Amino acid sequence: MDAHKLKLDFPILQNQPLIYLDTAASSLTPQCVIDTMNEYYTEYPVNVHRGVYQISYKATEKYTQARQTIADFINATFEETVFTRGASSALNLIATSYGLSHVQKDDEIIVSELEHHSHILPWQQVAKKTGAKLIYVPLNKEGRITVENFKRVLTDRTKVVALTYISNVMGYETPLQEIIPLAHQKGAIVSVDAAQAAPHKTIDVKKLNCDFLAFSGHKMFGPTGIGVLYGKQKLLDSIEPIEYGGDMNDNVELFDAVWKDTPYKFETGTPPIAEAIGLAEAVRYLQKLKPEAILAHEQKLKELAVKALLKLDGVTVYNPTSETGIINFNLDDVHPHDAVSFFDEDHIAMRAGHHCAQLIIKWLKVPATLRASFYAYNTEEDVKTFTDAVKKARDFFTSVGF
Amino acid sequence: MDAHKLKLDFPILQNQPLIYLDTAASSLTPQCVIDTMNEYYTEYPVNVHRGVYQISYKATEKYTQARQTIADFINATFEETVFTRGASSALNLIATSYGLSHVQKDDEIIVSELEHHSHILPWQQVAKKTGAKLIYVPLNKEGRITVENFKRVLTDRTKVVALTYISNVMGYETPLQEIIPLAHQKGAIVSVDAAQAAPHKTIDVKKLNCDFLAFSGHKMFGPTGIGVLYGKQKLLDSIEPIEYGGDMNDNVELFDAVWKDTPYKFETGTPPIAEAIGLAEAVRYLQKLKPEAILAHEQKLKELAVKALLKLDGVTVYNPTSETGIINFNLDDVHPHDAVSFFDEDHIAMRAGHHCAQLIIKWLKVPATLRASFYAYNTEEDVKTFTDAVKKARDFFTSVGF
Amino acid sequence: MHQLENLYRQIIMDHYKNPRHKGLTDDKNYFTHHIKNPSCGDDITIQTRIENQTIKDVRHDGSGCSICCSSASVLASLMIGKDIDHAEKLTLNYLSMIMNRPFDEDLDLDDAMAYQGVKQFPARIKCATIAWKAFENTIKEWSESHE
Amino acid sequence: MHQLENLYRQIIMDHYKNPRHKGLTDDKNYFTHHIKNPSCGDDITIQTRIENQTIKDVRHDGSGCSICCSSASVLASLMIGKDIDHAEKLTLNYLSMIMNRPFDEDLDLDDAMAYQGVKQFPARIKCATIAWKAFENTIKEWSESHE
Ligand SMILES: Cc1ncc(COP(=O)(O)O)c(C=O)c1O
Ligand SMILES: Cc1ncc(COP(=O)(O)O)c(C=O)c1O
Repeated sequence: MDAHKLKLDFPILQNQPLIYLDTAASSLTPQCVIDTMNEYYTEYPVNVHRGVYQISYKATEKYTQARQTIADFINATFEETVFTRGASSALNLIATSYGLSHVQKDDEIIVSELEHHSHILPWQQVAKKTGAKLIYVPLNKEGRITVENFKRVLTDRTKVVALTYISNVMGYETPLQEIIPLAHQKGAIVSVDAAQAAPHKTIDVKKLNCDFLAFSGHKMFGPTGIGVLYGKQKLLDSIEPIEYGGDMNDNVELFDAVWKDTPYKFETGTPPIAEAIGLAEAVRYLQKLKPEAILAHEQKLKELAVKALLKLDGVTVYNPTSETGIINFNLDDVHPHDAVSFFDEDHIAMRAGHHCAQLIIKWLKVPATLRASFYAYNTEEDVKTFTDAVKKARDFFTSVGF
Repeated sequence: MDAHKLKLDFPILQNQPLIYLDTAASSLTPQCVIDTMNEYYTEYPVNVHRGVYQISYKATEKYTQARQTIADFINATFEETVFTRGASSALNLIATSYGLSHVQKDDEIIVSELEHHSHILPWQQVAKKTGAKLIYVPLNKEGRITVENFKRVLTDRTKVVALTYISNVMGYETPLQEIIPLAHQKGAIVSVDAAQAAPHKTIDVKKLNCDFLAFSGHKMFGPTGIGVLYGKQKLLDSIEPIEYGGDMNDNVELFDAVWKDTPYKFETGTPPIAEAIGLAEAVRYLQKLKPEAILAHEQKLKELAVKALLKLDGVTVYNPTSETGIINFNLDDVHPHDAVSFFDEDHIAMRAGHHCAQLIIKWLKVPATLRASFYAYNTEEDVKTFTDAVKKARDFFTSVGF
Repeated sequence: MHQLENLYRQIIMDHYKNPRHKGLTDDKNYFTHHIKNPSCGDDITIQTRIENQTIKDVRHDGSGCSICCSSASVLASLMIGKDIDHAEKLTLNYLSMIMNRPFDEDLDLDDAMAYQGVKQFPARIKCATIAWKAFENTIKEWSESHE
Repeated sequence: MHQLENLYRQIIMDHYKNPRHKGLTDDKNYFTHHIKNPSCGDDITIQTRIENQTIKDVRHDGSGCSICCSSASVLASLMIGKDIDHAEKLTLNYLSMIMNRPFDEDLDLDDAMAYQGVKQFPARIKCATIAWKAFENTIKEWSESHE
């Protein structure tokens, strides 16, 4: 993978000097995805389904193919692939539809302090509403979920295991391949937050054998406004929709109605058409680059960067061993919001805060952190600019009295 | 308003011969809206909130301004304006959050057979789940909701009135200005489906004094993947979110969390950023054209068309008196899916089916209908092409034996 | 001439106006396959009785446009009496023809040939195939139960 | 010289490292105003005691970056002892300065002048204004209760 050549695919990297290290929040958008959505808006910008005229037929075909492309991408079927507003919406659908109807008082739901708010709060609500218990896998001293620790909290009462595939703060990968069969032995279902996995890993839901899985378009070269829920067919068949209305029903009577089959029963109203078509193009782009190659590339960059950072005094890296392109760190005694302005001046875009994952920030016992995340379009020069900037920032903040 | 000149703003109308009469499903997209979204994807395609670097700041500003633009458009405040996936999603939020917590057994919910599935099914579910009664306003013989008939079903038990502003099948406007105060006298709240109103009417939620209101971007020159929920501030303050996760909370603890204020508490996860910014541009475009001028224009076209259709034998128009640009009709004894192919051959795009409003189709006692809807970019020539095609279609289907 | 004349051939209109073998049965010896087309509302049920590798009867019912309803009638008329292997070949051939893929013009599709015009109307392909796909599923089910 | 030196002036760092008037009180005679900035997590509370049209005391607490925390300290130091009308003028003047709008350079903003550099950093304007907006709300509340 030639990251220098890749940069040419991203208009924003042509338009301005920018070292973009915030892909874990949103990836940049390649021209091909923009073009694909423009094609929709300029050549067939109409609604799908029920339109028997040609451009509506075309929109329906493109939209249908988009779902198949995305289903194939994770080795799911068309029926198992539901479009949502984003990963958050998909994760909520699982908790609200499956969770509220299957979890009972004193049942246990296993979660972790590595979860993004969008995977912890829906289950916190299920626990509150049903009287079930939220059980946290103890993290090891690096902050990881381990199989050993998972075994310590798994019981006959475990009904749901809701874990992230890759942490958006620590960049750790959860050993799901071992955890999922253990959970299944106890009869629990496993919900996987793959928002940080889909951009960097080939996800095979059949091999993983997870029950539900969710991810977002905007983190994997795709547009905003779309996400994906995967669910095993028999689970999706057995659970109820949580939104009702146009396009998700067959027959509507005054006091009753019948739903369509999955995936349609979960998708009321006009779908995110341009977004689905754009996401399919993003998937093709991602597949062309190969997720494994991207991951290897970003890991290499991350390791270079960590090595440089560890040499600096007054800089703390919280996840030096992470296996993805995320570095979570701080300049000692400098609030991350102060620090991030320094990087911004050097056109380095990074995130400061709790990254919608306050539990792990609290676990780290800091008020907030800086996060740099590398992706396919970052280069070794970017790493150098970044680590040089950290050094300069360290010196600067010390000099002004922090 | 010069509809001929206006056509130049719509790339699809430049790219191919097309008489587009399906705006009630989705409007076409003007170049300025496409450009605005492209600007996002090419110049600042990043996440909003918490990003302290410049392009994220820019994205946040643009996204925030977009909400203000849309709030101003309906005379609401920033806090009262919630972004959703679409009108369907917004209408479901009202029913699920407000409805399930405020409606009790034997309470009454007034709806109508003119409702789109997305406004009837959420309340049908509330009725089923709470034991409340769904009460249908009897339609008058034209199929309209009248103040008289509304009074006949309004009782002390009425807790919710859920009515469409403009019917997507009949094009009738509901006399909400009179109905809403009556409902309020009984202590009921009023939820308005404005999906078909926002594209053609200046909506003033303060003057209307409705409690909730919803509409979609893609029907008013905007993109797919976004809609708007309006709610009175004190109602939005008092109801609970239905999705939980990133960006909608302040403090997150292991077993508890605190929500942000409205509108944020209803918007978990990465929002539809490009879509919100695109919708704001659509609103500016709409305001420049003036909704009143659009409505006058489409009414004029519709009347021309109806006059011509009424002269034809074997054509039934179901809503000759409608006050908007929608014509709902059939060629007698020809299934609308057959008919619509004829129009497609002449590059006339129209819809055939039940238009996600089966109740009014059943009320009309037909299996399905054809719907032609006029909008700002349609011309008198379009009307002529359309009515000539109806005549030719009538002759054709008769000749082949229908 | 309007393009659409290629679609509404006389044979099709005849089967639409006078459907053959219409109406469902409760007989448990029939395979029943039901397909809905969520994108246009067509809804067709095909029932088939197979004995000794032979299609003994085909019944149909449902709602939809002329292309959809007539094609169920044409399908039933064509298939009754056919050997199952031959029926399968005819089905695949018909589907290929409609979807504008290479097909064997020598296989006798009889009245079903009238649907050749559909390929010019991509938006209507589903209308012309829904009954046949239901029938295809029947054959698949039968084959699986006879392996 | 790095642009950022315009931001982190000595006075600002001094108030950040040694905040004046910090810590909240339970005294019911104080107006309390709390502002959170959902977009960056800053969270500041300003408490004010007003007697005879005069700002008698200002207290503050909260969490955030150096700009946010120090500006609360600067605000408190500046306002204590000021007549309420003057305090309002100072507040509006400060907000105009930060937001890069015309402002009266002759009004003595004292240490608060050090925040002039913020206008070059649009993403940090909120940090520098959050405490002042809470104080502005206090004055508004006071004015409304004294009309
Ligand atoms: C009256 C009415 N209400 C609600 C909707 C649903 O809007 P959406 O499909 O954008 O969610 C529509 C559009 O289909 C409509 O016409
Ligand atoms: C691990 C993880 N889960 C869930 C989400 C939520 O995704 P979205 O904001 O697109 O709904 C994110 C992104 O913010 C994430 O990083």
